[in-house]
Amino acid sequence: MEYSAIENSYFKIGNKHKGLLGWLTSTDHKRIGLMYMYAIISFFFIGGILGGVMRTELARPGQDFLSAQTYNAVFTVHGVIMIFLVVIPGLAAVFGNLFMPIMIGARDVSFPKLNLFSFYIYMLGAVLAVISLFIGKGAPDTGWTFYAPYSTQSGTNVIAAVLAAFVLGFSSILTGLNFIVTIHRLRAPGMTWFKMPLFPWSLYATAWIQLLATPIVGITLLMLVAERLFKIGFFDPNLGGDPILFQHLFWIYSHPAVYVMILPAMGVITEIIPTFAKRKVYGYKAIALSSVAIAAVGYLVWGHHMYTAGMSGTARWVFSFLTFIVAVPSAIKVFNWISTMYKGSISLEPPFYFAMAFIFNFMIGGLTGLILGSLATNIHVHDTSFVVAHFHYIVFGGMGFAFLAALHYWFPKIYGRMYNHKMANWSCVIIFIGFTTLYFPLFIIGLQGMPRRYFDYLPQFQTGHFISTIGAFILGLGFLLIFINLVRSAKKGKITTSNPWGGLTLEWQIPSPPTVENFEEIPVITEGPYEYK
Amino acid sequence: MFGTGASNFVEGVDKTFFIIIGIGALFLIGLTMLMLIFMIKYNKKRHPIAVQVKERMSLELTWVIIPLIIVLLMFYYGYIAYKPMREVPEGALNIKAIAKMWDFSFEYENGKESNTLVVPFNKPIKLNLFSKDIVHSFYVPAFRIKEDMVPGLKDNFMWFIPTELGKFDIMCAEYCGVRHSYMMSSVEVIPEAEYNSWITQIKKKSMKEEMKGFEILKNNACTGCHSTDGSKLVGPTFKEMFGSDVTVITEDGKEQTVKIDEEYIKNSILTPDKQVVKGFNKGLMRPYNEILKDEDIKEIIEYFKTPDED
Amino acid sequence: MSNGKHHITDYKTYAWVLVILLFFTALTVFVSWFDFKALTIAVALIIASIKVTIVLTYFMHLKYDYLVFRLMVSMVFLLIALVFVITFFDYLFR
Amino acid sequence: MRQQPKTSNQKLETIMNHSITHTEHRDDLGAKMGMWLFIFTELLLFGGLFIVYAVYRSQYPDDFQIAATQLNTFIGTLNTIILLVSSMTVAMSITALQKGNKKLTIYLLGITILFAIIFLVNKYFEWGAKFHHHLYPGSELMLTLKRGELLFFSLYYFMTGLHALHIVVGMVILIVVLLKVKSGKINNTDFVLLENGGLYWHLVDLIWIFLFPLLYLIT
Ligand code: HEA
Ligand code: HEA
Ligand code: HEC
Ligand code: CUA
Ligand SMILES: [Cu+2]
Repeated sequence: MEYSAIENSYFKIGNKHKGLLGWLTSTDHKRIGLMYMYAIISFFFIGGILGGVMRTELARPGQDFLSAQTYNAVFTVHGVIMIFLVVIPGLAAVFGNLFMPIMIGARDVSFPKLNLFSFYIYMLGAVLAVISLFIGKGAPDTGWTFYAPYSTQSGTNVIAAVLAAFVLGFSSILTGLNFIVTIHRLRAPGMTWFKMPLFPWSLYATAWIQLLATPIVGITLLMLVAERLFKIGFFDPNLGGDPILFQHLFWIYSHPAVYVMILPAMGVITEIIPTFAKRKVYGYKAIALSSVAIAAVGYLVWGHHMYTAGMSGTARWVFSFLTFIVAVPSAIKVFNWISTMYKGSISLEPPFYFAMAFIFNFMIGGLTGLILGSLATNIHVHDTSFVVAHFHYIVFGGMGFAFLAALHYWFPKIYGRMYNHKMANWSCVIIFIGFTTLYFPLFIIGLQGMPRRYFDYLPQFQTGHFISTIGAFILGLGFLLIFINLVRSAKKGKITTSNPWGGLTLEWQIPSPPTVENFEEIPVITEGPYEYK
Repeated sequence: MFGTGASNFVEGVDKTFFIIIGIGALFLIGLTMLMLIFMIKYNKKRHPIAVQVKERMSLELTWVIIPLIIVLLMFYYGYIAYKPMREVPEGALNIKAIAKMWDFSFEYENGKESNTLVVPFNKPIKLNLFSKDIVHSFYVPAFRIKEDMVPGLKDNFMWFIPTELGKFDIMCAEYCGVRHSYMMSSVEVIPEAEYNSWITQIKKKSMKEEMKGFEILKNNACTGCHSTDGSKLVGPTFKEMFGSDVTVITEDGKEQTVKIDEEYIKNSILTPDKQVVKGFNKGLMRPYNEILKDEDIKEIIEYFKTPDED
Repeated sequence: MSNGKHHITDYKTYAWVLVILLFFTALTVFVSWFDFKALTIAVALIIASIKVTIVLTYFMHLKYDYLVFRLMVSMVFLLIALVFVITFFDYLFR
Repeated sequence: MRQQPKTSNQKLETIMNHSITHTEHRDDLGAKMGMWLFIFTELLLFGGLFIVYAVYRSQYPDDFQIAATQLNTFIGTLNTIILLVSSMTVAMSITALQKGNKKLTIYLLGITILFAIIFLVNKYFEWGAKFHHHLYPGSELMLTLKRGELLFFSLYYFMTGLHALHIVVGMVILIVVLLKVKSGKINNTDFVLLENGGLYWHLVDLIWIFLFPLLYLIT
């Protein structure tokens, strides 16, 4: 690839090795970030195609081209890939690695070798996940939640999938650890906590969750493996255990994990809006601290996935109460984003459109989250396609759109080249339409009682399912468009200036693509990050 | 929007829905409008120079406090509508609901068993929930009720008063393996008089169904995958199986035709994957070597050997 | 960049700390011979917590290290405690 | 900040060389913070297990009591003492190094590692005795036990097993540290590795301090 703009860019110079080896052994945070990006996008496509397969099967009631067993394996693998391989590392590992050190004025993360090591652990986890598809008795069929005791009994490759999740957890922990130390230790002189841009802030909160929540799922999955291999009973009632305890432990991690997905996404949006509205972000401190608040309270609400699981009545209302409390800091962020646009001077570029789509989808996802959080209504819609719609809205409509926004925002910085704006805008529109057609009907059939993880369904749900399947194909088309646009532009796009959007954070003050060292001299910070005049 | 409603909980639940969706829609529409207006009004072309608006503490506090009040309100309504679901009135009719892979069965206090839930109109019904194997969930959309059926969990229950006559779907709402989506049944709400006569008619079991082997097959949920009436489920039917010929695929992938005898059945139960019946998937039936004792298997074989009466 | 504070703890302090820890070990074994009913676990855990605090403060140098570390450690223990409490909202009220 | 001018080849060279080394700058406090964060993850790992323990003990207090009588309090106490003493020796080794006494440092680290080995040997005999009595996961005897007793033994094996694994890891770390002290890589101006190794060893001790009364001292 030819990146003639900058001679000593990180594309050209890695370490003592050249070419591919230079990439694979590089400890440069930018190169590692980019490797994550390529890996994650590939897994996203695999997971997405599995999603398309499910939708095709669900277009009509009855068996079409998958067997029930295959369908179950498909949604399990789809869930595992999307959650553990795509959205949890997603923004933090890709854009966090690429830009967080630059944004705080550092040359790299605190432990560059560890950073590379996390990447390889990630790949090892990915390989294990893929292996689980092919060896032994077939792909796992437990759902991504691995609920015991089904998961202790199912004859399929549960162990491989569980170990994959365990290994991926390790990678996530190490990334989090690295980021916390980096943010504590390597901020440029003069950059106090409240002069730090908000994307690093959100990564800081995220990193704490990664660090403190992941071990719990680690130990839980280990217990599951021990139960399967050595008959050490923890969860299987035949061996004395309590299945509900597994659910507790699983969600103690997996609920905070949803904030691992969304917090960096919120951080990205908080970077994009001020840049395109040319306004200082409204309520800087409120946004920064609400990230921390979400992380802290979000740790304690896991039971809202278990209202019908047989918990005590007391636990049910306690969890419902806490769940509603977490909604408040999210609301604060939405309000602050919108007020940042007030009286700004908004340039409508592709990243901004994606950001707007994010806010819209996130609001729908979040507000339907409130329906799920309320005890009475959750009883009805729990484990129906209403939940499926909720989390796709918030995970894909939220985190996914934020990823696309980030990609379009930082693309010129990463490659030093610009993509075709018109095509980017069109793909945004198509993806938005496809997305809405795909998931909105699922809310409605969910309210009517369509359970999730159903390979087959009663005829009254057909219309909703059919419309939804059409949406999946429109969505696929949109992705194809984005893909073509970006791949072509990375190689042949117009060479850009170092700061095409007029951003004020540090990454825009250095050449595109950045040099290996990021900064010739470490900058001294005197102003806040968004001081538009 | 929610389909039919046919129990005493429908009103509370649906009301909570409307409150939360209503408030949510207001916010969604309001904020979206704002976003669009700002995008147009403060567009660079129309508004070339941004005005740096000063932050105001009072505004910030407003949008902490108002949402806080709103969510507490939502919590309150959800709680109020939910609370009665855990408070069973005196004198409710007790019925045992048992789930296993992959069917529901119901046992009435007088010993009557049924595969569909038949209940009298307008009477409080308490279901005591049990599971024989893994977690299932009892879901009746029309009644707005759902509760997991957890193996080993004591005192697990749900209750309701049916407020409409008719037949309503029961679905399993916790993923439980291959036939999860077919694990359905129905609630039949009938007038009390009809119910009283229904409950007293206890169908006499056929001779074969009285056998101990059949009991074992039911208790271990074999009948979830194997029918006794000739229909094909996840596994081959048990009907007239004994003594017939079957084509199996051995572990090394070869096809073989074998006669179903005592030895074969025993092996099929203990190591099902050694010889897989052609046309069926391997890995579905798990080895029962730790679950069934030798005597059990003998009883099962005894049952298979017995010819059908009719 | 600073490379941290360096406080040198002398051998005697460590020796004393060990003596105290051994004392508490003996104490916890000793009290386990008595039955305090529901409080038995509480007593055992209180003694264990004292021991852990001592190890953290002296052996692990928290006493002489930066405030951040102390804050972080207390946060983590607080979090674990909260998770316990919330889990028991389920198990105590079933 | 200014736009960076194009660099000559010579400058490129220096940047390249620099880029290999710039990441190696020393930040002891950062390294220590990293170690602490790692310790937190370990605490939560065991924290999850303690939740399981707490739940089952609260549900089956009597079964736990009966089952716990099978454990050997003497070995438990002995191992507690071993860990406490070894914790002290690691801590002292830092003092020794700070005072420039390399030989004493090595000596103290050696003792610590020796204690670790003794701990494992004790554990071996302890587990061995149980296996001898057919009390191990999946054994026939285990399956005849009451629910709570079964859970107790499951937890006992899993928790002490995982802890023993940590002992082994700690031992390996300390051996590496010892070798580095020997070669002079760790010295009285640069000893954060020794401190971090020590921290890890204390963590192993911390966990045992809870395990001991919870498993061995239920009466
Ligand atoms: C990125 C991931 C993500 C995020 C951020 C969230 C955010 C939220 N989630 Fe979601 N959730 C998932 C991912 C996520 N969720 C997943 C993957 C599942 C399913 C797992 C499975 O079973 O497979 C799930 C399931 C799930 C359930 C369990 C459903 C069930 O199985 O029964 C519940 C129940 O309470 C819930 C609630 C919430 C709430 C209240 C929020 C809140 O944080 C939302 C806060 C946001 C807002 C409130 C909107 C913005 C604010 C405004 C527009 C202002 C106006 C607002 C007010 C006045 C309050 N979620
Ligand atoms: C990041 C998270 C994420 C994302 C992005 C998606 C994306 C998609 N998911 Fe999702 N999904 C989950 C996470 C995610 N999912 C989880 C956690 C579950 C729960 C699993 C469980 O129950 O255990 C789930 C469950 C789930 C179900 C419910 C299964 C059930 O309960 O029975 C369905 C069904 O429709 C579905 C469909 C889809 C579709 C169509 C997409 C699409 O949006 C994908 C779009 C992407 C592409 C299409 C690929 C890129 C495009 C191309 C390469 C172009 C060519 C392709 C075509 C033309 C098809 N998913
Ligand atoms: C999860 C579903 C499932 C359950 C539960 C199940 N089986 Fe099966 N069974 C199968 C499948 C699938 C096959 C065909 C593949 C094979 O031979 O392994 C099969 C095959 C058999 C066969 C051979 C049938 C023939 O026609 O050759 C016998 C006998 C049998 N099962 C007995 C039992 C008994 C007894 C139980 C309960 C104790 C049981 N099964 C529980 C799925 C199941
Ligand atoms: Cu039973 Cu799903
Ligand atoms: Cu959640």
